[in-house]
Amino acid sequence: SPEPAAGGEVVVFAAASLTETFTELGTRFEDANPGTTVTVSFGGSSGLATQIVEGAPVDVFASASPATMDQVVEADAVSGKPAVFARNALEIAVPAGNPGRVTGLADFGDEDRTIALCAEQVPCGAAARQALASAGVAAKPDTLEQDVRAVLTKVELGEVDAALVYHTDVLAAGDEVEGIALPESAAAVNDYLVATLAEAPNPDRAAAFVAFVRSEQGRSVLADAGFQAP
Amino acid sequence: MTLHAALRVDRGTFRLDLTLTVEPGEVVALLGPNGAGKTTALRAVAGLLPVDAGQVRLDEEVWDEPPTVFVPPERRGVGVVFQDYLLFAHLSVLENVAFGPRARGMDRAGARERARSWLERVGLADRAAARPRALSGGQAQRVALARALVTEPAVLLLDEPLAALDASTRLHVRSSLGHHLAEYGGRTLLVTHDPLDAMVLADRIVIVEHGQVVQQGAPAEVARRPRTDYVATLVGLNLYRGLASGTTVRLADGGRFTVAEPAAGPVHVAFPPSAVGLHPEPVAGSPRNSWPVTVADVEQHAHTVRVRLAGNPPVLADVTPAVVAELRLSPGRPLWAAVKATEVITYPA
Amino acid sequence: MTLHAALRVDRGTFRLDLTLTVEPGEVVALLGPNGAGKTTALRAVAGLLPVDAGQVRLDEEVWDEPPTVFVPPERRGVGVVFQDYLLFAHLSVLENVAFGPRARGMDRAGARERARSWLERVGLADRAAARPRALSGGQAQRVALARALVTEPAVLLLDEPLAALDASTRLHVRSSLGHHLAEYGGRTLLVTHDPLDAMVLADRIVIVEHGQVVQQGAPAEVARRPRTDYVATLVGLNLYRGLASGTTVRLADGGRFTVAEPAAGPVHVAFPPSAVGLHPEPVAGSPRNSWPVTVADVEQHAHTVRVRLAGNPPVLADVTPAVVAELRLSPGRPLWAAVKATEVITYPA
Amino acid sequence: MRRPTRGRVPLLVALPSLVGLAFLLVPLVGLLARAPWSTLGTRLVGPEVGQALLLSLTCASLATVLCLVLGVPLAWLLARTELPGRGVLRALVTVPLVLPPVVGGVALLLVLGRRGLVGQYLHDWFGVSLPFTTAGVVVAEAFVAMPFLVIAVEGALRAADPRFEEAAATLGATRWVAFRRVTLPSIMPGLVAGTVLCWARALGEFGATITFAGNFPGRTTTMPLAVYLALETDPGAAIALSIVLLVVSVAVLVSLRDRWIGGAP
Amino acid sequence: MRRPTRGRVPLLVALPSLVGLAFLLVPLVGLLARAPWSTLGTRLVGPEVGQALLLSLTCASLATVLCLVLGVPLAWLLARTELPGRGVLRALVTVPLVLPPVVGGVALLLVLGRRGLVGQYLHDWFGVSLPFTTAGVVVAEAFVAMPFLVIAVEGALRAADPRFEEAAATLGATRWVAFRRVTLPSIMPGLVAGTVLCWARALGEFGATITFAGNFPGRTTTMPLAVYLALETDPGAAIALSIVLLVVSVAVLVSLRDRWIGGAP
Ligand SMILES: Nc1ncnc2c1ncn2[C@@H]1O[C@H](COP(=O)(O)OP(=O)(O)OP(=O)(O)O)[C@@H](O)[C@H]1O
Ligand SMILES: Nc1ncnc2c1ncn2[C@@H]1O[C@H](COP(=O)(O)OP(=O)(O)OP(=O)(O)O)[C@@H](O)[C@H]1O
Ligand code: MOO
Ligand SMILES: [Mg+2]
Ligand SMILES: [Mg+2]
Repeated sequence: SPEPAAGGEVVVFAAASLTETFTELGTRFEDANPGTTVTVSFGGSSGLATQIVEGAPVDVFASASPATMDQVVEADAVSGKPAVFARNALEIAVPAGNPGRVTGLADFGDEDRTIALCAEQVPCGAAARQALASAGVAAKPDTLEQDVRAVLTKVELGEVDAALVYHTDVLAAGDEVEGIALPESAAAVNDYLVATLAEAPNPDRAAAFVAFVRSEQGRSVLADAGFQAP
Repeated sequence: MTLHAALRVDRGTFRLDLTLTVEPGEVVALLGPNGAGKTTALRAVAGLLPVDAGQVRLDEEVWDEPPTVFVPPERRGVGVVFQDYLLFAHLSVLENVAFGPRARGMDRAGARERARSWLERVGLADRAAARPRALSGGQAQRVALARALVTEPAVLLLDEPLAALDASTRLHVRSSLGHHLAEYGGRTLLVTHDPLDAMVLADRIVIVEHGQVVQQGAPAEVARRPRTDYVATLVGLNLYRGLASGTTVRLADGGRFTVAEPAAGPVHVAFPPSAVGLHPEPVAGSPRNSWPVTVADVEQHAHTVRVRLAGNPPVLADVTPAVVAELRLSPGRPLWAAVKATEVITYPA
Repeated sequence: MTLHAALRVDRGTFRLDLTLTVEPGEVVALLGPNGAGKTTALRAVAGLLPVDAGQVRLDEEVWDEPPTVFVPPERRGVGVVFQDYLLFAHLSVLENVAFGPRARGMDRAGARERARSWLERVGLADRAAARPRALSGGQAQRVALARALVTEPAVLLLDEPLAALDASTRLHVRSSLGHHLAEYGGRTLLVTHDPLDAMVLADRIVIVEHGQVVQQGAPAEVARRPRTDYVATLVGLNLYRGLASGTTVRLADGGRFTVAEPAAGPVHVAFPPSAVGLHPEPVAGSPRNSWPVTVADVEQHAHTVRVRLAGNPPVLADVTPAVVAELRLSPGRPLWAAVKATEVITYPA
Repeated sequence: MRRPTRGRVPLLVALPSLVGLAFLLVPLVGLLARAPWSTLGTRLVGPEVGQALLLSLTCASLATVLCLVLGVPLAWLLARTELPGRGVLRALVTVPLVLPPVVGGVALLLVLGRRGLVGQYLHDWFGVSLPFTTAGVVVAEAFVAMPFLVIAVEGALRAADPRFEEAAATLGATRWVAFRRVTLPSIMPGLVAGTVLCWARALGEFGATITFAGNFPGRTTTMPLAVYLALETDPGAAIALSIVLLVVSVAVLVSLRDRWIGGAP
Repeated sequence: MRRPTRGRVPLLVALPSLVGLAFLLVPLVGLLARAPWSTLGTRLVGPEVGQALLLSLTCASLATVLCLVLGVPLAWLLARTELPGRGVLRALVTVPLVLPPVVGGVALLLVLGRRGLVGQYLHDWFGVSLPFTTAGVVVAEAFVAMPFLVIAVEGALRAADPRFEEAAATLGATRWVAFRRVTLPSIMPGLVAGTVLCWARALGEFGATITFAGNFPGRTTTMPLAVYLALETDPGAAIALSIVLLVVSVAVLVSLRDRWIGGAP
């Protein structure tokens, strides 16, 4: 049941990689708009897209890739046009101390090193392929993981010598992971999009939340986590 | 209301095909060798096995008549004591007996009351709280008896209800069972191996062999005039088939007998083992049968010794221990058997 | 090598406390009422239940001696026939019998060969391929018998091995069992309810009541001189305890008897039911006991009628059907019982 | 008892069973070794953990009840009747087991979602909508966990001797009474095993739940979902949460099983 | 048989069992309804699908064998001996069930990984490394699926009459022979149920597999992994793959069960 525009609940579906930032943004939005609650359901972008297409009662969708946002757009579930609100760049992640002595993307073609990448079906995998192609490296990965988090776990536990993950993930992982910046990274950038939904129970608040994400305050929260501005 | 059962049941190579009636208040014993089909017949009457052809009914109330009618066991009002008890292992003895009344709608307290009084009747009141697994074989059997009797069924079916009871308890339970059967006025079908149980408890005995009735009648009648070897062994009689002509009967399997009453045509010849005398030499003297035999087997019973003799015909003899000692009876010993003509009964075959 | 068993086993409120020995070639029957502890004793010897105190040994080979020695059943060389068969439902009859030889290391073909010959002995060669569930009760029991005997164990334990057999098969299996027991020279412990089985098969009978031995001895000895009511009923004797002084015995529970041979002190008084005469009036005449009784119960047996009489003392009488008709015997009828002094046996209590 | 009733445990059984036990338990040791013990307390404060735990236990228990109500009769049907095509039915029952849970969640959405085959009518006629509600969590968990119950109970029923039901019938018990008072108690060990499997599986359910019911704290965020989220930000916290889940579930199982199966051997 | 042996199925059983069946099967109908039938053929060509299917069947079967070898003795130990703390052990066996599979995978890495408690020695001494190998898939699936087998078999063992083992012992059978020739056949229905649960769970395993063994086509990409990844880009393909997985597993179960349990009632 829709609440008056001044308050009520905003339901947000957000990609799992936005867990920290959107939790923070939700709290700040609530502080700025007393009487409003922000409820965020985090999950894989494509799973969230499926849920929206199947009629989930959601106000805002924040996706980690243009492809998943397209699924929702094609189902006519979006009101207005999705907007890119952040970008994330790839980086090489190695376990603390860099036991595999990895120096650059060239080492990804080494059969003897254990390498993890994202699967091509997920955004970080698509970006990784792009980066490796532009560097001219024929990568010899040992595993193609289902998401960035899984790749990062393998690095943290020292199961792989190197992997390609997002800059934000290297920051979040703390001491157990070291990052090696990529010159080629300009070619491997992933866009994050946000949109209000056609069947939003609370369209006004939804629009307000999207605006807040794209505001200065929102951008600074995202920047603190390592995201680039769009 | 009379129980009518015309049963045809096929189980693999075995076929049961028999007709039974049991009047109210009547106890019919089904007697027969292992594998004769007694249990199968009982299951068909209980509704645990549908008949393949025939009919089971209580007067006009049809219970089973292929292909249209089949009343399930729980609506037949039968009580069954199974050959291997089938007590519910998770219930106490008291709860086992109270199961029937409870299932038929009695409240818990009433059912327990009834169960308790029945446990007293079978002498197990002090085991009411025990689990069936902690009972000895005979105790378990008595609980099964109480469990079937407590619902006072219209038809009571007993599959060897006394087989596991020891001699002393048996006497007691048998006579109290006899009393209850007389009391409740229902129809009782009793399967047993024990001719004594059948003789004592039954009004009528039906002998089954190979799935078919071979003889039936009052216990005394069956005991006096057995029609097959099985029945004869059962009641402890020597039995032969032969062709009579005057006072001479020529046996079908060899041998001949002189009898007291003249007859003609096919007859049964029977006499008890106690009528057989054993002698080291041939014996002479008017109307008396005497023929050479060899000792096959000697069994000591409580008060007498039973001797199995090979010969033409073979014969069973009951003698005293004194005779055993005197004749030095042991397998292989050649002797002469003698039977007075007046002891031999003949009746039409 | 003799089996020595000093068994103490506690099961809840029940305590078994008895000592047994079984010589090679000897058959000992354990006879007792339901719940006496016969099965418990058998399980302790088999090693299925450790004794709480005492010792089980085969000569010097100790099988169980708390707290140090316990030889598990599979290394005891015992064969057991269980009261409720325990045939393996997933194996055919032949495979059931071949199980023992197989488990003891024989090759498949040899084991089957052995099994087949044993199935023949118990008359079930044609059921070799059947599953136990398709057997009748008696057939199952015979398979269990064959399964236990096929391994020719040093000690054979039988828990009511003949209970489920019908009269005709029983005779046959009993005598073939007797032959086999004589042949294999092992030690046999036989639990049975049936005094006849015990009398025929056993060299010695041990009577157990309430977990304890109350009497033991050769069958004829036990039959002639029972020491408890249970044994007396078992062998069909009237038995009383009393105090003798000359030819008069004053019974402990009331009544007195005149006996033929003078004695002194506590004695047992026994006589068979067939020695009891029944009369409508008191009977006179020298050395004869006569006292008033009332008919409690009448049971028709195959050839005689057994009458239970209340009185001082109560007594069992076996009479002919003619007497029943003549005296119009029925419960409640007052009569006089009479026993000749020469028929009464006395022996020290 | 002073001495074992029947000798020692044979090596051929003891050895593999200990290897098996180690295989199941050593990973748990790994988790315990990596748990952030020093900060465990602070990581587990906050109402979210308690909320998620309570929600997990509640939903898993409700799902188990639902599975018992629907699954035990289904097991009976498969074990004791002569339904045509029973073999295929029995195999179909295992479908939710083989289906990757996320796909199971999608399937549930396709059927019970607001636009689903059945869900659209539920929504239009009764105003009921299961996805993204606590009821949805129960449904998702029950869908995934029910096969465990059905198959375990069916196995127990097949092993039980049907002649006891016959005995009950001759005592006047309808099939239902015989089932409830004779069959059910006699298959108790199998039923308990199935219930434990069902409950534990429901408790650990993740994929179908997050897909069908979403991930809303306090409403649909069960412990496994909380663990998943924690993994995104703080692996140490994820391990801590997992350990909490394990300790609670083991405690529940130990205390309940002792009550259910009593002193049975 | 012409007429049912014992009357009709009572409504109180028939009704919930049909609801239960519908509950398990209708989502499958949802999947079938949504399947991209027109393009199904083209979506399923290519060697990857066959490869993944074969890998799935192989690994699930190997994992089941491993579970049988280790799990049946363990079940016997829990059911038939007087181990101290048996109740706790039995509950601990359910740990892998309650653990969210991804965490289970992490736990396996902590123990068997290149730097794991045990794995570092495996790696240093024998050069064996389980992660990212097909053997790793088998290990991950066995870890997750073994509790199903153990608990189902333990339930069956508890329901079996131990006196048959006694009878076997008196015939000269050691505990092992009695177990193999008497107990095992008599608990066959429960064992089959447990094996089916175990195999199906292994076949559907996703989280622990991808976490411990990773995802590489032809080596560790089982069907559930393929399905999950397909879901990211092409839900139609994911549904198609799921249906293939289901059809194959149902077919295997139908044919095997008929062989295992024969014409039993
Ligand atoms: N389920 C079955 N399948 C095939 N044959 C069977 C089945 N049950 C019994 N039979 C056969 O039917 C015949 C009759 O068996 P039934 O149990 O009725 O005999 P019975 O007279 O009760 O014998 P007993 O006195 O030994 O108990 C036997 O030959 C037996 O082998
Ligand atoms: N597991 C048990 N727990 C407690 N008491 C038991 C257990 N098993 C048997 N008993 C008790 O021990 C006593 C002896 O039982 P047992 O089975 O040895 O008797 P039995 O002489 O073989 O009787 P029957 O002739 O009826 O088979 C009985 O009173 C019985 O109730
Ligand atoms: O943040 Mo994602 O949708 O798990 O790549
Ligand atoms: Mg029978
Ligand atoms: Mg006994």
